[in-house]
Amino acid sequence: MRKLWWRHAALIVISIIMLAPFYWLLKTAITSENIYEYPPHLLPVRPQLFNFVDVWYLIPFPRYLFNSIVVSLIAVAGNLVLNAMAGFALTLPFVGRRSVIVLLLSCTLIPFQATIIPAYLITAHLGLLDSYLGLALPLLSTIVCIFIFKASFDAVPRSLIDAARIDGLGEMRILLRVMLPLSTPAIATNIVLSFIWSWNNFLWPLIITRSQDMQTLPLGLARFLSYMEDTTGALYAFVVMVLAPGLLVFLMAQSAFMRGLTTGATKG
Amino acid sequence: MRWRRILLSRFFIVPAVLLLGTGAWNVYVDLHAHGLLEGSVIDAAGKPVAGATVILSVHDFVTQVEKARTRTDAAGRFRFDDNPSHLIQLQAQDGTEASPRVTIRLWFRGQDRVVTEPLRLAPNA
Amino acid sequence: MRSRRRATVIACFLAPSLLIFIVYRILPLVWNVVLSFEYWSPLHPATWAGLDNYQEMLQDDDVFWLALWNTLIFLGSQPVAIALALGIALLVNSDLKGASVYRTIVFLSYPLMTVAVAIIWHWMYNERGGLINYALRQLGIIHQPIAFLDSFAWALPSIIIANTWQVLGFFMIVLLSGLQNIPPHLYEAARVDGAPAWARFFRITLPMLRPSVFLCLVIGMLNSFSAFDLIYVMTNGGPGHATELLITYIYKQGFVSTRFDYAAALTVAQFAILLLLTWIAHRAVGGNAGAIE
Amino acid sequence: MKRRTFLAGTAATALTTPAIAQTSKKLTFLSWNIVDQADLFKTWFAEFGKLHPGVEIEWLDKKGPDLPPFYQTQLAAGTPPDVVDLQGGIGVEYAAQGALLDLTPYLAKQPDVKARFNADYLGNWVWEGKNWLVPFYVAKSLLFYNKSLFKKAGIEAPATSFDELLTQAEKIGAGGGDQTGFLTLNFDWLYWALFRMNDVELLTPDLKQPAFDTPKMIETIERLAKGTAGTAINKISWTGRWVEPLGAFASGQVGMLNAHSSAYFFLKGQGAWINPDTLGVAELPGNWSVPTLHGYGISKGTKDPDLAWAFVEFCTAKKQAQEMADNRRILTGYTEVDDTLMDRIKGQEPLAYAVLKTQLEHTDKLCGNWPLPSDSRVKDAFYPELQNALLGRKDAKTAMKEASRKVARELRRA
Repeated sequence: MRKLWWRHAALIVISIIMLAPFYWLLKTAITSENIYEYPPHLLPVRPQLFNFVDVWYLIPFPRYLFNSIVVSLIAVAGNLVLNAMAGFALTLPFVGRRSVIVLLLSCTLIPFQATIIPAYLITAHLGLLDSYLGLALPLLSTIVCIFIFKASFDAVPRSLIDAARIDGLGEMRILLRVMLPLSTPAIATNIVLSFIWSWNNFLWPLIITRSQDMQTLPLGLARFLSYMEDTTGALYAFVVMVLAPGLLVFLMAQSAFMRGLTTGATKG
Repeated sequence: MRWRRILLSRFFIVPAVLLLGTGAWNVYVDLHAHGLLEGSVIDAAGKPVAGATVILSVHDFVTQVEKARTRTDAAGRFRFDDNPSHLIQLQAQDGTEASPRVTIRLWFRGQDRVVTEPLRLAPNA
Repeated sequence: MRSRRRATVIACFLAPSLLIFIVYRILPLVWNVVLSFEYWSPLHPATWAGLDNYQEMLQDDDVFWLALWNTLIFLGSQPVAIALALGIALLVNSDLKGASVYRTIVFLSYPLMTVAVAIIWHWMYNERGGLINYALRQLGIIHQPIAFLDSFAWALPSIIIANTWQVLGFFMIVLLSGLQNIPPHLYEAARVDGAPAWARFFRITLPMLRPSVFLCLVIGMLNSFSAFDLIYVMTNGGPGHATELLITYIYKQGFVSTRFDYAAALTVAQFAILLLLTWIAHRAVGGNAGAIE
Repeated sequence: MKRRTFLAGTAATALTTPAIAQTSKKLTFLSWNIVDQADLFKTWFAEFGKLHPGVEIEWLDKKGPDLPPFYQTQLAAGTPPDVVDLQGGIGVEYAAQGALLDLTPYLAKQPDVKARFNADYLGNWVWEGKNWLVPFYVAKSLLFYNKSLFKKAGIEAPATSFDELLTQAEKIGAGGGDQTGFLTLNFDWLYWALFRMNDVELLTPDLKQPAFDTPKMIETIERLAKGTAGTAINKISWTGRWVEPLGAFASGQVGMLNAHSSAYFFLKGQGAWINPDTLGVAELPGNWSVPTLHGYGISKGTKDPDLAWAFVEFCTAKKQAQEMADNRRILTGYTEVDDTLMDRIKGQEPLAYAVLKTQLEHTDKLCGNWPLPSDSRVKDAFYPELQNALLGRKDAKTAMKEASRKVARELRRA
């Protein structure tokens, strides 16, 4: 059993490296020491929670949080519906299937930063400026998530699908009744990934939102960063408040998410 | 039976607890946010000072704005009832003597607070 | 008649997603391609420029070559991150007590907002009060603090380490799901033949992980775009152009120097290079893009 | 903002209604990172609404690096904000692109408005003989110095020449520990006074050709590079942006700092040691300084230029300028308002008074503010090469030859 001890040691070291930034973030958020002094203190000095109060009143945090939640919910809903349908369509043989796959793969290589002006012009044309739908539209479907669905649909045994077809189920009902119940892990992965990517989106909301009360959390953070360039506790308190909701959702869903990704689509 | 499983699942309990906590906190804030602020002024020897002016200034990240002034009563006590902020500074002045600026941090705007530590006047250095 | 009905069903299943990609990815790419052959700024009519933008990019602009080189170094660091993640995945992929706790800890950094990660690491690399300088000095590895983000040698590696810290968890998860899809009987057969651990690894584990590795490589390429926020907040191009990636250079040429035509040419160049790299990675992994696990 | 808005917000969700309400007339005002004055702006908008019934003001605020992308995208979409707050070089750049409205006729029609402003600061945004922006927040570079380090190194007064500046920096730098003598900000040409005091010119008077590749420039760079290699000049001068250089000076280990007056409030927050006895303030040798000004401009694409001008005139009027000056402790370029602000803070904050006083003197010796249509491109072509030379990664001669070639190409293309 010597191997076990060695494995635990390695994993503990890795965990420390991964958790050190979180600890430092929390420590600086509860003490507003000027982190320019050398040597930095490993343990918090005179901890107090007033930084959070200052931040709460300076930046309309509830409004930003609410906007971020609404946009993320739209994005997650959109992703589930569109990715499932596209993933299922890609499992069916049709002419030009490979070229659609290559097209989708090459779409991932187009950087968002280079598409801002045309994307803005199109959204303005649709009249969705400064609105939740306008914010969520580019995020409604993600290519990586489509392939995650496609992989788990490929693993569904053909016999089940053929049986359903013989019973006369339409394609949509096959997707809903046969495919999706068997790939809950892929669903969990889709939910978490699309939530993460829409929650962290920074550049698109910056360009498309006009009024103060349509801003999302990343914009609030970027605004705070510039407004409070120095590194006292207030900036870090705000970083903690921005990260907490995302981490909370992830920690709650992580067992399903982990099970989803790690137990593979189906056995055998 | 399905409802019981959902009610006990994490996805219901955690948001419910959060909402309950926010609601309770809001009620507590409404009951205690009248902006009352009381304290006392003493001189270098520790005797209460009557008629000293006390300045309340609101401390923002960038600027510092004086919001209100009051005078202490015969027993050297002063009272503000319109404190608008959560981060304020108090300073007592009596003729040439002045006390150091005391920073007071509150948990929410206008929290009623009795400042236990009196403002001690010191000869203006 | 049945196949035509099926074709319409497939079409309307694919339509919404494809519509989103066409409107928000392909049309802008076409816009960029057209623009890269013109002189244009927001208030002036576009005039034909032929290959001037490309000619300037290839011959006149040494920052383009530096940004390209930095981008390739950045993309080169992704396989290192994937190898690290594979190591961790192997460690965690056992019936160890607490394995799921370790998995969550390693993955915890991925859902974070890149702007927040940049703020944390921007401070950790600080010369005076930063944690990394403090740790290195306590361990006696260095005596004088290193200004990581201000030195031409250390700036890009620092950005790469911060990016690796964030994406390591996601690579680990993807590889873990690949590992667990390998049917156990293959291992029994190899163990029966007396193959040592490393032979099992190279002859069974690695070949079976090909689809997961390819997915990680594609994600790695995407990371060079999400690194924009990291660089924008941490070094904004770094000392001189030391941490200028193509993506940050495109943003600067477009919005800071208001040269959208030149930025379009850079975008087309970047798209072509990444397409080539994806094709090479696809070939290296034993070309079958469809079988992505 | 009552706390309960969070709960009320979750109930009333308007999912897709665009927030731009259609009223009779709407004026859009885009400000540059002035979100801390939200309350002040609300009172201004209400007051302006009374003067011009039926006008609704939409206020947008973007922070520094984010304003150009937002404004350029709006320009491309043909919906630029009517009034925009621009800074330094960007003002002339957007004017040269034809994005801004020429304000000369408006200023000519109302000489009283033109007389408000300090002529040098107003002249900062003159391009092809026309005025494009009116200042409302002025700052220029000055020399902060650490009096205790000066005393320790036996220096009585700040330097009055470039040579004296370097020798003082060397003396302080030799003070041991990780002490360094001199430090400067490097964005927006803020360091240019160092070269201007050595009679180095960036461009020819007609702004068409580079004119900096001279033996005098090479010598200045070599002396600065020698100082940077040692401890006379802190390396962060050439690589830091805002937090690093000012944080280093605030830690008390740097003798002198070349920065503009808004850096003072950051230093006061960071450095506990800063008080009138420990922080000295002076002009740079030769009284040269680089301005960083904020001004109001009007987008040419505005639907109602007269209304936009009325708003600009309203915002720079005496009452409003005074309120902005008092709230943010800044100088507005409106000579009368600045004098009253100075009198008020003379008693309250002697140090802030000393800092702001330098901003009103020697405004005839401004440098580093050439009206260039391609200011950011020239800066991007010049500075990396200068930085390489100053950090000793390239010798000064080749660096300046390369910079000269690149700057010439940018000027030709503009």
